Amino acid sequence: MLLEVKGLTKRFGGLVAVNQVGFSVEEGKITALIGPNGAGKTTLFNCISGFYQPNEGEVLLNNSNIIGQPAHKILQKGLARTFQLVRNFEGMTILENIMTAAHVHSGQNFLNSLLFLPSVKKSEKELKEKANDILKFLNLAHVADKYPNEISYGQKRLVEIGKVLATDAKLLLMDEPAAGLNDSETRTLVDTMREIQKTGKSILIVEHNMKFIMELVQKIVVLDFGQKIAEGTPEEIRNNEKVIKAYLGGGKVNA
Amino acid sequence: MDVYGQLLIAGISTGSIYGLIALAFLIIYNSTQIVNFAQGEMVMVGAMMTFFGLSFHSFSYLSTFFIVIGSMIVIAFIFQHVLVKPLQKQGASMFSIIIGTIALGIVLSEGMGLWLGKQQYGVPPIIPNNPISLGNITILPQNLLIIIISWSLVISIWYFFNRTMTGLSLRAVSISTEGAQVSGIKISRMLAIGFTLSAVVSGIGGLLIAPVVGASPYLGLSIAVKGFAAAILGGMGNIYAGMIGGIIIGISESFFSFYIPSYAEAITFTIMLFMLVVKPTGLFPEHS
Amino acid sequence: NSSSTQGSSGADDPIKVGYIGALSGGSSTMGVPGKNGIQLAVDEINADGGINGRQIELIAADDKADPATSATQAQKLINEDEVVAILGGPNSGTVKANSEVIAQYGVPELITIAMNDTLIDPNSATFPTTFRMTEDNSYDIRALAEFLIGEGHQNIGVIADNTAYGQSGTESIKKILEEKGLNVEIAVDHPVGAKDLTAQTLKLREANVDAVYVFSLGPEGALFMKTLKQIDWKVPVVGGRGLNMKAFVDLAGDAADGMILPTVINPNKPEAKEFIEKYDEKYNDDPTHVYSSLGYDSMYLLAAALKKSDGEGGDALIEALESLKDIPTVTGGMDHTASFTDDKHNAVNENYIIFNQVKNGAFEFYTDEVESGWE
Amino acid sequence: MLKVKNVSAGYDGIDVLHEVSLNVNEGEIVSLVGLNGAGKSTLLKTISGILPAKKGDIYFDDQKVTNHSTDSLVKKGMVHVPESRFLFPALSVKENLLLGTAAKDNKFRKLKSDELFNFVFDLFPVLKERSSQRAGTLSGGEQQMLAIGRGLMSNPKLLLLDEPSLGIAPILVEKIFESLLMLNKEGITIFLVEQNVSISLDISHHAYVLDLGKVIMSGTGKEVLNNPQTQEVYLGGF
Amino acid sequence: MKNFSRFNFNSKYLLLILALLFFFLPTFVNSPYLIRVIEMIAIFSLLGLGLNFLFGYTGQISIGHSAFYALGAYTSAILETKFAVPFYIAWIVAIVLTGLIAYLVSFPILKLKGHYLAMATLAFVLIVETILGQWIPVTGGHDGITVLTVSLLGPWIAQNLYYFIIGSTIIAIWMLMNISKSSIGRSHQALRDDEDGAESLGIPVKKYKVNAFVFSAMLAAVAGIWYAHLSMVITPEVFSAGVSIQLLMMVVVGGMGSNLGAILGAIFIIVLPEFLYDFQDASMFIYGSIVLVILLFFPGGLAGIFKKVSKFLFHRKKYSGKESEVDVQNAS
Ligand SMILES: Nc1ncnc2c1ncn2[C@@H]1O[C@H](COP(=O)(O)OP(=O)(O)OP(=O)(O)O)[C@@H](O)[C@H]1O
Ligand SMILES: Nc1ncnc2c1ncn2[C@@H]1O[C@H](COP(=O)(O)OP(=O)(O)OP(=O)(O)O)[C@@H](O)[C@H]1O
Ligand SMILES: CC(C)C[C@H](N)C(=O)O
Ligand SMILES: [Mg+2]
Ligand SMILES: [Mg+2]
Repeated sequence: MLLEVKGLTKRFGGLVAVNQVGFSVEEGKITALIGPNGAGKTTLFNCISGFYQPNEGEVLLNNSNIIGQPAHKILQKGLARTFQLVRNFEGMTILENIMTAAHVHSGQNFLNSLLFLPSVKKSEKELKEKANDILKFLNLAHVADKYPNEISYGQKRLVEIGKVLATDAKLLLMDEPAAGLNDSETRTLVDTMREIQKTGKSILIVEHNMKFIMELVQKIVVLDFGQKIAEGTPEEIRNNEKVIKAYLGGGKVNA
Repeated sequence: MDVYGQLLIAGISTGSIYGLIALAFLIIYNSTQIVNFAQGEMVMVGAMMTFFGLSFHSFSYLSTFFIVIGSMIVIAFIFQHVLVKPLQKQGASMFSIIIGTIALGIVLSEGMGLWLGKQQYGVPPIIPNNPISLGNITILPQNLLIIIISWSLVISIWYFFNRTMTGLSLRAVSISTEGAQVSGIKISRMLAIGFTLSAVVSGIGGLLIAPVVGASPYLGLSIAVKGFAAAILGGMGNIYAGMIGGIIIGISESFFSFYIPSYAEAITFTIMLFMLVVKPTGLFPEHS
Repeated sequence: NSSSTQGSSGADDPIKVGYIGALSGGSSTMGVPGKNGIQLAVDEINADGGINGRQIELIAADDKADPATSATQAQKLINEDEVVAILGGPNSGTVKANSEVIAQYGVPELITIAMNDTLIDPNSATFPTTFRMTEDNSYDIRALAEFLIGEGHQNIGVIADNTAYGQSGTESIKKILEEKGLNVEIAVDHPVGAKDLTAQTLKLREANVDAVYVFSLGPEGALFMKTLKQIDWKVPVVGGRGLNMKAFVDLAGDAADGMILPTVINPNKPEAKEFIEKYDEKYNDDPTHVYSSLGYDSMYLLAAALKKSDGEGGDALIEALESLKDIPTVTGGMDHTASFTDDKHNAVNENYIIFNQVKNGAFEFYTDEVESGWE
Repeated sequence: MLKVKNVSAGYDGIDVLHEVSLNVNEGEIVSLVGLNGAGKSTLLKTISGILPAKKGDIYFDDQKVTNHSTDSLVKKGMVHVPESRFLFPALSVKENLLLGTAAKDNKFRKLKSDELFNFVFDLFPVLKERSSQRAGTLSGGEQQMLAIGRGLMSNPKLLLLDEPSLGIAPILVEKIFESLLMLNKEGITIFLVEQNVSISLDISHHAYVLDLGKVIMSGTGKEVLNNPQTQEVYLGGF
Repeated sequence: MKNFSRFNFNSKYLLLILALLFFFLPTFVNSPYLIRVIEMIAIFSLLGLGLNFLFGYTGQISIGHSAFYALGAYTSAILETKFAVPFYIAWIVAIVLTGLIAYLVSFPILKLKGHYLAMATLAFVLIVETILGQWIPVTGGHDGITVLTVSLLGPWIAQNLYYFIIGSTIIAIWMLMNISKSSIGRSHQALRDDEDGAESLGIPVKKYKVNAFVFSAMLAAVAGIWYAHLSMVITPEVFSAGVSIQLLMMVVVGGMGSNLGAILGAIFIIVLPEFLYDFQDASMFIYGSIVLVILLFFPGGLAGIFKKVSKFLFHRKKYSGKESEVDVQNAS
């Protein structure tokens, strides 16, 4: 099992945002985490990726507990996440944003950069190539030299994905990657995600766009009021009464 | 025992001065997110105008008060329209604006020095300055006045910021100008209110301390440092916090000055550093 | 090494003299009147035919009371402007920084106002060419020590600011008073710009001293006097030179009444009176006339030496300075004259200090019968 | 009620909108659809005065309001709920909502709530529960609700909504659109940008399609929805 | 983004030319004053480069930089004059010790952000200033320490201190130039823009901040060593909080985030006052006004002006081409 979450609990004062949640993500699969607004999905992501300290529970990445480790360490171990609200480095071009995301494994450090050793020069070239490849893959090559505030919201979301790809992480946690995309764009994103999956990555997605989820994922975990209320294949979830009542509603939206 | 009481009173009255300066910092900060490093110079302008009114022209206290308030309104206008607005328009970073306020501070004190001279001037007290005794402890009327006025200002401005629509709008503008815009808040007007209020409070600060420490074009820096420290120690997000920070600093300084005067300031700053490490956004965190 | 290239150029060129002092910032209260006093003297000397026919040109540089700037300015005055001598300003710290540079070039420096004891040492390797118009802190302190003994005080407390002025003053007070058999019971200090001195005052009171020696500048000095009044402690107080500011009496009001403090200008002396009138007519920015008169005297002293060296700088001027004898001054007692020798680089002689007493919020002449001077 | 005539606008010398014209009649729900980057948000920002129009004119209630300040437009009854929400993260939910009423009268009046609160709380009960929580700590969907709620607090005549369903759970999206219909019935005119075209066009009286800054199609909601081109571009694949 | 100009020496050749120019300057110009001014500019450049890296690049404000300047100066001076430590050892100890103190201080202090960090660093320099002024047996109090450069360093080194100062400044520029074109440089900018975002991409934010803090403190220590031996007397005033504020102003006026800007800022702060003497009393007033004008009308600071001018001079065709393009757009 690539990722295992066990008995995870996170409280904010009196509010239990995540309550004894456990589930797992299999290697090479795309798993979805869904649930009503405020169900605790983002909070769960924050606990897994090291941004929050959960009050209870374990998170096992490749069978080792990563709770208590700082976020950058967790990324270096192979788990990357995107943010629900896009956050880019405003002072850099899109290309540089992606290059920065690829920095961790570049082998550059303070000392060798100070002296600009040949290894740094070489790594810079590699970073640039890698970033350009990713931009091409995401159809963003034409905005490479723009600054984040100059591109549209949808493009920003793609840049977010580009960044986690650049980190070389094996497991990608994505918070609402399809938000703000229209159906055809979502369709393209499905293809993109499948491509990503093919490169051997595993993905855990939070998303409210049910067409996207049902089409794409192999397994769904449903949260409500911080608790897991269901887990299963898209087919099972689609027909789960509890889930329909709490989350999916009459189905008009997911036509 | 009366020594401690006396030290306490002294700490509270200097602390109230720091608190008053902190209040001026916090008003601007809570309506624009700007930390005004020219705050000390604004106080200086208040003090120099007090000297100008009372000693230069022998006006009455009332007319001097209006001269001070009038000049502070002018300064607020300059501050907003000549400095902050153009800088914000060009998308300048927070840091550039801070440096801008520092430069404005230089211009204010040097300009004042060119106009009224670079001397240190004495300014007569507002009320007859015969000490009042409370048991074994004595206090100067001027200091009592400082305490009373600065505390009333803090309380009324706190009320304004937290209990009126305009006050809430001011805070909203500082948090997000875009948000304020779409909420229908008239931003330029809010800024004008914030800048003017802060400048007027600084001016009153200058008016109050001039009889204690005199007026000089260069008195700004030292007073601003303490006022800023008070605001930071209290927490920048709360209008009243600076006064509490100021009192803590004042009392600490007062007591350590008694035991180890050479290091009193350094010890006070060290205590503040420790408090900050424990509470990184001040004693009363930005948003409780 | 380059002293031979300094000074003497064409016979008609003006003789350049530099002044380095604080013309902006807090210390400009002293630095600007100092400069104006010098300028007044320069104008008079020039109107009078200058130095053996040559005019004097004063080049003033602002060091903002910053030692680093001061040193750079010294370099500029010497290398670019080629001044023959430099008049030093009011801050001991900056004078210290610039005199090391100046001495390297063998240019004489004549300090106008700064008082630190360690600034003058004709036998030192680092600043053998530094002279001073005014006397040092110790000179003032000796005078006040005699006064305190005369009044029958034994246990003395000291309050001083924590600058170079206050700190070295405190050291000297301790040394001299002990030498004279007095007892410095306690010394406290405070930062410049302090808003409250209650703690320091209480501390002095707890120590049960007979008299207090204040070595701070005007505003804090006044704050101290007001605090004394507030806690109703009637202790005799004497003060240092730095209290000679209008701000002191203005702020202290009647709280400072009775206090004794040293000054350098005696209003009963005709020369002083004349200077005061001339100065106020032209500048009127130095109510106590301490700093302007020191600048004025310094320039006359330098002019006397320049006349001897015939406008020549370097060693000739140093020699000329060291042989100045009995030059009359507007500062100092009734018939005070100044002189240098090769191991006395402080110009003043006995009979320099005058005591003022504060009365009704003003400085009033107290006595010029002051026992004082060098050991 | 709202007329946009030949408006061009953009950023830093680059035009995003090219001579866009459209109409929103009183009492209608009008949708604007288009691909990412087409300029929909830019158009809304230009209408509400956040972004200057470089050319063309905008009329609101038959008054020319081109480049009027946002606050004056809010006062006139035009409220924009932007894509990026622009909440006040450091303020409480309640304070955020109160600020929605800032334009109404800005005297130094005391803060107090009124019946509008109840309206918003009925629509989004969770906001009532969280009324003293800081907006910045709300979940994504809760923030979206708050942004819409704040917009409603000023009792607008015309509501400009930029992707109200963004980040909202399906069950709630339905509820929001039901409420929009209800608001519309109560007389509020709505100009809507929405990616979820199947549902938005369904409730719209009128719709425009924007592509590369130009209006390329318009018609009733149903017409646009059923247009084969729309089907392909916006609903393709599902 | 417009707020942070990132104009840099874009070629090592320019740097090389600069280096050669300054190395041979003393052979052509025989003006000790000019040399001293250049030395002071170089010292302030070292301070500015370090601070700019911390502040313009990493976004960590420091109003306490002169404390490290002081630590370098005092440590070397105390070791050399009071303990007769050979200068080369004293210098190394001064730099390492300053780095160590910066390291220790950075842990609690860098937890703070923005204005809180500003106050903490300001408090730090005020504390250091007090200690320098009050710990008389070691620091000499306000009388300071006299450094007899010639006898401590030997006449040859003392005579050629200029080359040491210029050499170290050139090396510092070169290093920072390297940093700014490497991934490390970008990562520092990233954490400036969004700490959580950077952290989530595996950038050890805390460690990088500490690195930047320590490195810039060490550069300040080098500047302090040079200052002590150049001026031959050090007192607490030289390193006061006011100097820290000036340094900050220098970086912003020069052009935040730009190494070139740090140097132009140093030139500005040292040279401008020299030109303002004629205005005497009004010189500081004019100085403050000029700073305001630069901030208001030249957002990229001096580096921005420099860049524009050089673009105009050297790439005239390209530049005017672009310009007209924009004009057409605006007119349409
Ligand atoms: N720092 C905090 N303090 C208090 N409450 C919080 C905090 N952070 C989150 N919450 C609350 O915890 C609950 C879970 O939030 P979370 O962001 O995890 O929801 P979510 O499932 O991601 O919802 P959405 O789909 O709307 O993004 C929400 O009700 C939210 O208001
Ligand atoms: N602040 C800005 N500065 C420069 N260009 C911008 C800015 N904001 C948006 N743009 C550009 O304007 C174009 C239109 O953007 P806009 O946000 O209006 O699109 P949209 O139709 O709302 O797209 P989406 O569906 O992704 O929200 C995009 O190409 C974008 O790159
Ligand atoms: C008070 C002044 C006459 C003395 C001067 N401040 C000094 O440093 O010596
Ligand atoms: Mg969420
Ligand atoms: Mg949009």
